[in-house]
Amino acid sequence: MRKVISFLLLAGFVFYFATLTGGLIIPDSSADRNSVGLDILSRSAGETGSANAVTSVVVLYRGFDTLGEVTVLFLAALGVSVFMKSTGEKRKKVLDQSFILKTGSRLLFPLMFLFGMYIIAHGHLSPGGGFPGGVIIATGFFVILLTSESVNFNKTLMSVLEGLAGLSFIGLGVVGLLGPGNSFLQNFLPLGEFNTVFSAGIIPLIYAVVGIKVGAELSSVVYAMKESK
Amino acid sequence: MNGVLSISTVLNFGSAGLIVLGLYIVFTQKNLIKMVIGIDLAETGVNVLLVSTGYIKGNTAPIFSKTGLQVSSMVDPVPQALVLTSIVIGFGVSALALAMIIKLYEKTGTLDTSKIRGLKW
Amino acid sequence: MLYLLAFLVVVMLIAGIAVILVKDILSAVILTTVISLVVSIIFLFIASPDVAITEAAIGAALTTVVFVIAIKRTRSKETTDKE
Amino acid sequence: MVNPILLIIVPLGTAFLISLTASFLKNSTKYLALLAMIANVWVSIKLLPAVMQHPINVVIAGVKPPLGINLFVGPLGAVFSILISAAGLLILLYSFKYIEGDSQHKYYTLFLLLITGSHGMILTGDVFNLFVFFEILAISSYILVGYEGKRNGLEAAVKYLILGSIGSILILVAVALIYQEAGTLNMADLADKFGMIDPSKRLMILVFFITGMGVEAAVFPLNSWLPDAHSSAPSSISAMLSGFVIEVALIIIVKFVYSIFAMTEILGFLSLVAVITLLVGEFAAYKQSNIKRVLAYSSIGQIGLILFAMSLNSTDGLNAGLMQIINHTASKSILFLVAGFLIVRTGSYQISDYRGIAKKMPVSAFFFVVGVLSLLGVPPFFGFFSKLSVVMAALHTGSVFNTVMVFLVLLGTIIESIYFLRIIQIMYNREGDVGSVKEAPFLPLLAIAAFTVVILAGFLVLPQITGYTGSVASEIVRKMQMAQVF
Repeated sequence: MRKVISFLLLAGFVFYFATLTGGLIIPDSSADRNSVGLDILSRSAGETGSANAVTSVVVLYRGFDTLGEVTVLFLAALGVSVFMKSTGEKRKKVLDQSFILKTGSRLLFPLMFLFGMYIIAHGHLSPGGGFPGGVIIATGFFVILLTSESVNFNKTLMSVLEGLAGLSFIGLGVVGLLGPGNSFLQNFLPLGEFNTVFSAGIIPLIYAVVGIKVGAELSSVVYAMKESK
Repeated sequence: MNGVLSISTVLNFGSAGLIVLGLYIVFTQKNLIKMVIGIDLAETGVNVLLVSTGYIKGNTAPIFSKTGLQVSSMVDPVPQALVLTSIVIGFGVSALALAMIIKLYEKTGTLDTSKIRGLKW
Repeated sequence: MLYLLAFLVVVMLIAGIAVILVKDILSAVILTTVISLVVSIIFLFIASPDVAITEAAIGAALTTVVFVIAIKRTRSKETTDKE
Repeated sequence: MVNPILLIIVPLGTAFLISLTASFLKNSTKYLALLAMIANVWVSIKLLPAVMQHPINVVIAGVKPPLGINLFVGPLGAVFSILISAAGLLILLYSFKYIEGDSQHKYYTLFLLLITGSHGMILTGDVFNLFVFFEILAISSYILVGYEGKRNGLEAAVKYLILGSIGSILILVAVALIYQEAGTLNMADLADKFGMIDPSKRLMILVFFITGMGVEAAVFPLNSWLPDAHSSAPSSISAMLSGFVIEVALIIIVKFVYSIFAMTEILGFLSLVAVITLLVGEFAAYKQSNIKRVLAYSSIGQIGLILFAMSLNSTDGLNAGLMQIINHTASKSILFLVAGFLIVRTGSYQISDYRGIAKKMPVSAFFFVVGVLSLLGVPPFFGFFSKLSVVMAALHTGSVFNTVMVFLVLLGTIIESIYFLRIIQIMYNREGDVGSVKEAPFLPLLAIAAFTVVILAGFLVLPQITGYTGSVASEIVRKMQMAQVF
C-alpha cells in the first residue's frame, strides 16, 4: 500500500515536473542566453588570473560557498566523531594482511600524496583543485588504513590540522577585508603571469588550504567509522 | 539534430529519473542503509540537473589555455561550481547518516525501520 | 555524442531500478558506484571535467568506502549476536 | 560601522579555533564560545540603527552582485541577528552548567556552527549560499539532536536527517530551476527578473522551495520529525531549535513568497496549512504526558500561529507574526530551559512526577509560570500584545475566511491553556512530594531570568519593538532591491 501511494506521489511529481517546466523535452540552450555565469566567463581570466574559470568561480566569485562547504565537511567529521566515539569494547583482532599488500600500499602512498599535491597546485590551470586533490590524499591514506593492522593515526594532529586550515581560510579572507579592497576573501596578491603555477593571486593558497582541510577531514571521517570500538 | 531528442532533453530525463528513483527508494525501502543510498541517488540526480542547466551545445570546458579559446565557445562555469559544492555536501550528509545508523544499530540490533519504534512514519 | 549520452542515461536508470530490486545491500552499493561512475562520464562529455573528477573521487570512491564500512560494521555484529 | 560579515565569520572562526585548541584547553573552550557570542551580540546591536536607515549590501571577494555572493542586511537581517545572538548567548550561559562530560568542546563547536548557519541563512543575499547555510544549520542540528547518544535521540536524529535531506534535495531542485530560468542566483536580481518567467514555472519553483524549506520550518504535514527531535535533544538545544531555528526557516519562506517571488496568491493556501498545523500541534500536545513532547508539540502550534499571521497578506499581519516570533523565542526558551533542570533534578520526563515540585524549585517553577502565561497571551505579558495584534490583523482584513480562521486559532489557544494550566497545577500541588531535589544552579537561572525580563518588561518598550518589527514588515512586503554597497 505504501509502495502504491509513494509511486503515485512520485508519478504525480514527474507529471508536474514535465508539464510545468514546459516539458522534459527542451531544446539545448544556446550561447546567447543571458546568465550570470556567462558574464563571469568573459571577465574571469582578466580579474582573477586563473586559467580555469570554474576554479575562479569556486574560489573567488563564490568563495563564500566554498567556505561553507568546507564547514559542512568539518561538521560531518565532527558528527562522525561524536557518534563513533569508542564504546570501551575490546577491538576485534583484524586479519593479518599479506606482505605484498602491506608493502605495496606503503609504496603507493607517497605517489598518491604527490599526485594529490599536483592536482591541488594546478587547480587554477587544469581541472581539479582542492577538493579532488584532498580526496586523493585521503584515499592514499585509506589504502594504508585498510591494509595495515596498526596505523599511527594521530587524532589530535588531524583536529589541529582541520582547525588550522579552517582558520587560515578565514584568515586569508580577513586579510582581504582589512586590505584596500575592504571585502572578505578579496584577492590581495598580484595576479602573476597568466597560465603559470605561481599566478592567480590567492587562488592557489586557498586551494591548498582547502586541500589540507578536505584531506584531514575525510581521513578522520573514515578512520573514526572504521576504528571506533 | 532531430527535433525531439536534444542533449538537454536526455539529461533532463536522466536527472528526473534518478531523483524519482532515489525518492522512491527512500519512501518504500525499510532498510536504513538503503534509504541512505536513495538519498545519495537523488542527490546525484540533482547534480546532473544542475550541470545540465549550464550546458551549451558544442561548447568546451571553461578553461583558458595559452592558445586562447574564445569565451563564446565555453559552457557556463557557475553551475559546475555549484555542483562541486553540492557533491561534497552530499558526501558529508551520507557519511553522517551512516555513522548515526551504525550507532543506532549498536543500540537496537536492527536496521529495519519497521522494527524501530521511533522510525515508523 | 547524443546517442552515447542517451545510452549512458539508460544504463544509469537501469542500474537505478536494479538498486530497488536487489535484496543484498552490498550489491546495491556497488550499483550506486556504477551510477556514480556513469554520471561522472556524462559530466566529462558535457564539458565539465572539474565536476567529473570530483564526482569520480567523492561520489564513486569515497562514498563506496563509507558504505562498505557501514555494511561491514552492521553485519559483523549480527553474526556475533547469534553466537 | 561594523561589517555584518563578522556575524558569520566570528562564530565560524571560533568553531575552528576550538577544534584547534581542544586538546590542551579541554573544557575551557566554552569561554572561547562565550567571547564569540558576546562579540556577535555587540555587532548585531551596533548594526541595528544603521540598517534601519538604509539596508546595506556586503560584497564578498570584491565582486559586485549579481556576479558574486553578497550579504543583504536590512531591518529583517538586523532584527533576526539580535534575536539569534541574544538568545544564543543566554542559552550558552545556561549550557555552562547543563552540559557535562569530557568532550564538551564538540558541543560548543556544534553550538557555534548552529549560530553560524542561522545568521548565514538570514543575512545571505544569494540563493545557493542560502542552501549552503541551510545545510550547515541542518547538519549541526541533526548531530545535536542525537548528541546524547541515547536510543531515542538517535532514532529522532536519523528520522530528522532523512526528512531533512529530502527537503534539501527539493531546495536544490528549486535552485537549479531558478538558475535555468533566470540565469541568476542573486535574490535581488532574481526579484527583478522574475517577472519575465512563466507564472506556472514560478509556481513550480516556489512549490519545490516551500516544500523543501517547510520540512525545516515544521509546517504540516512535513513536521513528523519535530516532536521526536525537539524532545530528545539536550534541553538547551531544544530551546534553540524551537526558539529560532524553525522561525528562521519560516521567515525564509515568507521572504521568498513576498519579496522575491511576489506570489501572494498562494497565501490563502498557506494560511489554511497554518491553521491545520496549529490545531494538529495543540491537539497532539494535549495528549502528551512527557513534558518535552508537550513543549515540542506546542512549538508546532505556535509555528502555525506565526505562519497564519504572516500569510494574511498585510503589513499588520507580518508585524504581528514577528512580534509573535519574539514572544515565542523568549517564552519557549524559558520553558525548555526550566524543563531541562526539572528533568536533571528528578530524573524523569513525566509530568506526573513533578507533583509539588514548586516547593523545592520555587524559582524555576515561577519562571515556568511566567513563560506559560506569556505563551498563552495573558495580559500584561508580552504574549498578550503579540497575540492580540495577530487577532486584530486577521479581523482587520475583513474576509469571512480569516474570521473563521481566527475562531479556530482561539480554539487552539483554549486547548493550549488547558494543558499548560494542568502542568502548572501539578507543579504547585500542595500534597505532592518529589523527595530531595535541589533548585537549579545560579548561572542557568540567570539566563532564564534574562528571558523573563524580556517578557515582563516587553510592554514598556512596546512602541520601539513595534517600530522595529514594522520596518521589517515593510521590508518584506516590498520587492527586494539592490541596496547600497557597503
